[in-house]
Amino acid sequence: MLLEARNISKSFPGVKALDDVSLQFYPGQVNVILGENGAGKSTLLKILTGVYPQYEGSILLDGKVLRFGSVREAQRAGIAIIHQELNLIPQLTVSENLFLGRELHRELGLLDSTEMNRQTQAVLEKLQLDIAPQTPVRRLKVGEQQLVEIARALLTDAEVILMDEPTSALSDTEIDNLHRIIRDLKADGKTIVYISHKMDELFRIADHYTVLRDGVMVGTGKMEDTTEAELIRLMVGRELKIEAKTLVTQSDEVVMRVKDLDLDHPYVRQRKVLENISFNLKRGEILGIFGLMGAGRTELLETLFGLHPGRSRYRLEIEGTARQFKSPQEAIRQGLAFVTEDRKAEGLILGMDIAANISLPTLSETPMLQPQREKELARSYVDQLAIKTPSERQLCRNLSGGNQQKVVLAKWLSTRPKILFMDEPTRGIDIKAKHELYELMKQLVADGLSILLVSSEIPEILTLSDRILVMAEGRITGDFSVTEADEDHLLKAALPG
Amino acid sequence: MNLTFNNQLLRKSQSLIALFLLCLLIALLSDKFLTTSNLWNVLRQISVNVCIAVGMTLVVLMAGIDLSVGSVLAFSGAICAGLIKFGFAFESLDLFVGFTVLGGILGAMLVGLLLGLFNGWVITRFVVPPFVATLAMLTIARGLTMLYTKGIPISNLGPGLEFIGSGWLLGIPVPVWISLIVVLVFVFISRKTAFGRYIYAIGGNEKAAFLSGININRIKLAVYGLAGMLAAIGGVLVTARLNSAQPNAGMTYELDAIAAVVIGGTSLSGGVGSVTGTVIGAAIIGVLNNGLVLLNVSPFWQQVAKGVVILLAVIIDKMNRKEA
Amino acid sequence: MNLTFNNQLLRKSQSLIALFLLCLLIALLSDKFLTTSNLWNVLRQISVNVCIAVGMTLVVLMAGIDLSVGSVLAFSGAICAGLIKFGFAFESLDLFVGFTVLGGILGAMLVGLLLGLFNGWVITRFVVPPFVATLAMLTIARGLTMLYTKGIPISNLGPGLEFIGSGWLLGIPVPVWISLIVVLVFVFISRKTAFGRYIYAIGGNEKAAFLSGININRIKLAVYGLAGMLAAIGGVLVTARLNSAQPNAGMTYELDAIAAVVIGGTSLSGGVGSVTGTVIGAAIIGVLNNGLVLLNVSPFWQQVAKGVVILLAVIIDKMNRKEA
Amino acid sequence: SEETKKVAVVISTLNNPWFVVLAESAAENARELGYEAKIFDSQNNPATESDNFENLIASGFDAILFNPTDADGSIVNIMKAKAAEVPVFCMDREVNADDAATSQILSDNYSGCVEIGIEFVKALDGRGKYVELLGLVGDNNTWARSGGFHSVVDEFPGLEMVAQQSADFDRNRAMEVMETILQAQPDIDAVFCGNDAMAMGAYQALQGAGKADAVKVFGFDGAADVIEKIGEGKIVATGMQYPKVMARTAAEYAHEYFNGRREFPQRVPVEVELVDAGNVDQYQE
Ligand SMILES: Nc1ncnc2c1ncn2[C@@H]1O[C@H](COP(=O)(O)OP(=O)(O)OP(=O)(O)O)[C@@H](O)[C@H]1O
Ligand SMILES: Nc1ncnc2c1ncn2[C@@H]1O[C@H](COP(=O)(O)OP(=O)(O)OP(=O)(O)O)[C@@H](O)[C@H]1O
Ligand SMILES: O[C@@H]1[C@H](O)[C@@H](O)CO[C@@H]1O
Ligand SMILES: [Mg+2]
Ligand SMILES: [Mg+2]
Repeated sequence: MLLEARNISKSFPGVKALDDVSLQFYPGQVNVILGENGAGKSTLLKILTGVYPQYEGSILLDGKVLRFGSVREAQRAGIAIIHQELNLIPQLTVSENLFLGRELHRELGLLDSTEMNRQTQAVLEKLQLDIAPQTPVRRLKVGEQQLVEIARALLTDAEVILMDEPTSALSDTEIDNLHRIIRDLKADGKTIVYISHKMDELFRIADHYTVLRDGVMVGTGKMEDTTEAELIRLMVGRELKIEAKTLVTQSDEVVMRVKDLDLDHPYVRQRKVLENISFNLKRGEILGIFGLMGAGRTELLETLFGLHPGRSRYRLEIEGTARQFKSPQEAIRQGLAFVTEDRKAEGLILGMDIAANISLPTLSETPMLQPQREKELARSYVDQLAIKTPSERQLCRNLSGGNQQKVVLAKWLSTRPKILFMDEPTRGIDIKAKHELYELMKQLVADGLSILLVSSEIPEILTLSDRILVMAEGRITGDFSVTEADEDHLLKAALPG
Repeated sequence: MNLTFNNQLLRKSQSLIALFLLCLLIALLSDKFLTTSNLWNVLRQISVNVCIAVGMTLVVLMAGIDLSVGSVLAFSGAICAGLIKFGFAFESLDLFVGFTVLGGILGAMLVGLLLGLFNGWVITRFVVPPFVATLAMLTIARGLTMLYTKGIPISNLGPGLEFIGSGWLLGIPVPVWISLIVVLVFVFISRKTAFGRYIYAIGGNEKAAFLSGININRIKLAVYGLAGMLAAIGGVLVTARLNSAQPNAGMTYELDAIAAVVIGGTSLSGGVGSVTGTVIGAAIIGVLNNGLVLLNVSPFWQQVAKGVVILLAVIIDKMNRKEA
Repeated sequence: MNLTFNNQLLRKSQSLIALFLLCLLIALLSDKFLTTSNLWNVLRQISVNVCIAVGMTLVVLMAGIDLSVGSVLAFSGAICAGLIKFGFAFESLDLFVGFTVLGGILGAMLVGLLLGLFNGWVITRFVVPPFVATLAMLTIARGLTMLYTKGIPISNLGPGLEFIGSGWLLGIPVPVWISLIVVLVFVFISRKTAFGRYIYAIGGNEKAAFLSGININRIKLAVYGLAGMLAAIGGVLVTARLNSAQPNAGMTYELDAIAAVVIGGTSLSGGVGSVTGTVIGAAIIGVLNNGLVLLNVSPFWQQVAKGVVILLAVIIDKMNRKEA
Repeated sequence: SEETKKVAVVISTLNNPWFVVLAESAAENARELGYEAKIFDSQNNPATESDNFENLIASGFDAILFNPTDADGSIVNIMKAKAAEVPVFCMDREVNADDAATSQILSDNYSGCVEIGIEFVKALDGRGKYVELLGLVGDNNTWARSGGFHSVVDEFPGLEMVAQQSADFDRNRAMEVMETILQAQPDIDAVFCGNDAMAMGAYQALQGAGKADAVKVFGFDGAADVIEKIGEGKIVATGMQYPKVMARTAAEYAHEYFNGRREFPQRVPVEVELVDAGNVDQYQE
């Protein structure tokens, strides 16, 4: 069905998120929406699915004007959405989540669990996701949860499927998988709307594009008629030059030495999540860690940062001194910093302002707050990292994703760390912010910082790292210098078994 | 399949173990404990808390709380007694309606439902935190009870109501029957219906539930309404048992109900727990109260002991669950 | 800068508006309300709730709750009276220690601190939900009070303590001085120190705070300890005012304290709110209680009125904030 | 039998010192007579009282010294004991049934307050403004006392009740409520309080406002601190109840019951005596 938006405008207090946007999404095609963080992409999708019933303009489905007063009405009209943020109920099972709000019933209003489980199993198989329908979602890792979100949209038999950054937490294999499914849907004549910041996948999957900038539509057309550079120019408003990493010759000084690291499974006795991990990190080095979803990379960083003192064993030297961390506090004191995977849940206190978030790890230096110093510190990072905000007293909740990520980074840089852990630092970040971040990382290592970088994006790992470790099933299965690494090598090493 | 199933079993068996240990301890110390008549006592005594706590379970599963149940119990109990004894007079219309016992009970349940719906309305319509909305209702419903009864008990309500409070049916006390039916109905609702599923979903992640097209406000309204209605059933039971409606009935019952819910393994942050767990929680509290009396613990020490046992029950539960 | 600052100002001014409207209403209905002596009266009467509610604010800012403050108040008040009147006897050592008034007060504060720390310990060490841990303490501390006093008030504690309860200093009642000092100290702590910032951070996002190197457990322990100590100061004030420690002092005071916190704009889910807001909340409750008696509203209606006003205060607050 | 008999003391609430005294002395008397005794707290709640009765019957108590929570609501509970052939002796508060308890040893709250009312009218010479502080509004003693008092005082149109508020039988509440009432009604002549704890609180408020001499305070109970104040001329009168006498009588009746006596008077009124400046010396220890 042809989905059309006419003259859509939407304002939030102080922000005009969409300004007179008109566009069309064609059946049998993948229609992508591009734009920087905060351009209004998600807002548009939320209007199209009844999440925001208040807006100006009109929505047309096959020429018929519709106005959705609720999520349910949009569902009934045959529109399904995969939201940017994970929207699953952690305590419910996969099957219960998939059918939430549209359960199957037997006689007497009884839930038909058998049938729901059967259908769940089928759709999971289609996605090649090897989990039982009765697994509680809280047991799944982020990537698996994202696949469950996708499964939910597939299950509805909707004519229009909107996907807001469905691949942000997926590694390449799963992305390929998803693309395969999307092609099937296309073949069935469904209308797909797709948002992603990953340029390379867009050229693989998309047919039609629309670019938003600051809530205004600035371009639309067929993918085959455009180039990456052109799209970036539309999004950013200027050319972006991607600089390859200049190989700096670093010192041979090892700042962190990890030996024989083991981490027990939290629930299953005798099982290990991480096993026998040893590596060195040198001063001024970016050590990339690649792996498929669930390889244990996050857990490795967490363990080194003192988050699992009860169930881990390891020998660790920081600058030649043996250390054991029982809490993040101890790790921070020895010069470690950790940009976590999930900036909202773990990185920021969203209800606090930028300055307060940045100063949080260094407050303990004095019992009294020093508002002036705090403000200056924040100011300097807002300038240095080009954080887009009206003031350093802006609440983090009101920042777009990329800018939030920069605040997390600023927070950790303010501790003047020797070693920086970064876990998927560019997830959900637009291309401009990403490049700014890359530049910054290069500058930081040039100044002597060492970085342990976990990423599922091969291009990112390859551009940034001096050396790359590959993990699979909790072990190190590959160790490459950047000169010998390429996509094939990394993927081969990352495959389990 | 296995994972969830085992987990639920485990979760419940934790509280069951605590209950079992408590019973064992008391039985070892007093030979009166495991007598038939005493066990019926315990069951009859917990029946009111079971009714209230089942409603509280739904509310807490939804990450809410209802502090008003004790006052709602008192008001509905008074209404039940008042309707049966005095009927309902529309003076302006010169109309008088008499009520049977059943009529009185249904009237009380309706009043409980309405007060509960009012809670739900305030919570959903004005986005007032449940703690505050129901705290206000705690005061308001108590005041209404005092106004309705003028602070004086309504007594001598006849043999019909008395039967509900003190009678036996097929060898089982009537209040036990009633609480049993309440439990079965709500175990069924919470486990087998979409409504039940939505309660868990809202408690687990309200935003996600909303985005799944669930009408959050309607579910909340219904749950607070049901909690009020169940408190009213508790009110009928208390009134029937004493054959008298007391204006200060039900004071601090909300705390016992919440304790039963939490000891039974339902998380105050919502999404996790079960009605059957709550029943076990209520049983633990009931056995504890019974045991402290049987064991001759002095009333002042009883309070200390009660607090300590509640703490221990929750801690044991936590520790076992972590290991498992 | 401007945005947050304005927001905070706004947030506070909402409750101030509610307070103002309430005062206006009462002043229109009774010309006794705005007399100097009545206003001192109100301030003196809210001083106990202010002390408790300030502690409760810290706890709630951290997304916790403390139901035990009323019982802790009673126990510390009894200890204060007991120490002053009977001293402390180590019978086995044949040692007797007499206490001055100051000694008694410090002893009470120490006891409050210890009970609070125990709450904090249970909450952090065993990951028991604050609601349950402090509910247990509510029962335990009440039992301890009964045991210590044998259920009978400890009276005639001498002029020193009486001065603290009923004396005036520089034209201001001593309890008002004490609550003023408490407020100033905790406004300062919550706004100007790292410790205060950590409290907000933990309430805002506990996990992020932990990952930023904050020792969550230590902060929680300290906050529950302080809440206990502030309840003890409340206990000293109540005891001093009556020149007598009542075993049933402080019953349901936790509800008044929580109401003050919430009416004052602090969110029960943590991270948002302020000590000054709580003071305004306590003032609203105090003025309301005062007004209901000044207007000689019947005790039956008072409860209804109180509930309704609390609801209205919170709803007005919510609505204004949404518009803003 | 050879075993020591067990006596249960079921008390309406231990949250009020007056009842603590009643309970403790009942238990003490029973022990002195050679029985095992245990106190049960009904927490002002007839439903809890029901639980207590069931539990104590199940655990084999032989007699109950009983202070009921409610005149009607407690009848069912006594009937349970009766059915189990456990004698019940009511203390202080009555139940509205003559065929339930073995005997009721009662303090007559209503008549006691009639006496207070008479004294009140005399002291005020039949004219003036007064305040009444009620106990817990859901408590039947509250209304018995208020009723007795008003049955006299309301006959005198010169006596105007300018405020009637509840202070929950609690000293602190009474002080606060009185403080506030004094703001609205600075020129009252008297206060009648439903118990002595409230009388003490009201007195303290009056003292704080410098009105202790101008306002006449009346209480009920005969608590030691109020007796002392009557001796000092600061409180006018109270109704002396005899918790210890009632407790002793009830314990002795139980003793006689065990020894075979079956005939007891259904109601044994223990008179509430008016204590004022004229006779206070008889009550001071
Ligand atoms: N609920 C809201 N309240 C206030 N402002 C909002 C709200 N939701 C979005 N905004 C603002 O509207 C603008 C558009 O946001 P939107 O989420 O649509 O961006 P997006 O293009 O999806 O960005 P991203 O790539 O980061 O997901 C942003 O400036 C954002 O800050
Ligand atoms: N909540 C959990 N329950 C059970 N097992 C878990 C849980 N979290 C992690 N694991 C185990 O830890 C392993 C590593 O997970 P982790 O999230 O660290 O992987 P990762 O490589 O960082 O993946 P991602 O790219 O998704 O972050 C998983 O294979 C899984 O066995
Ligand atoms: O007299 C006593 C007490 O004083 C009381 O506080 C309530 O009722 C009683 O019978
Ligand atoms: Mg978006
Ligand atoms: Mg990870």
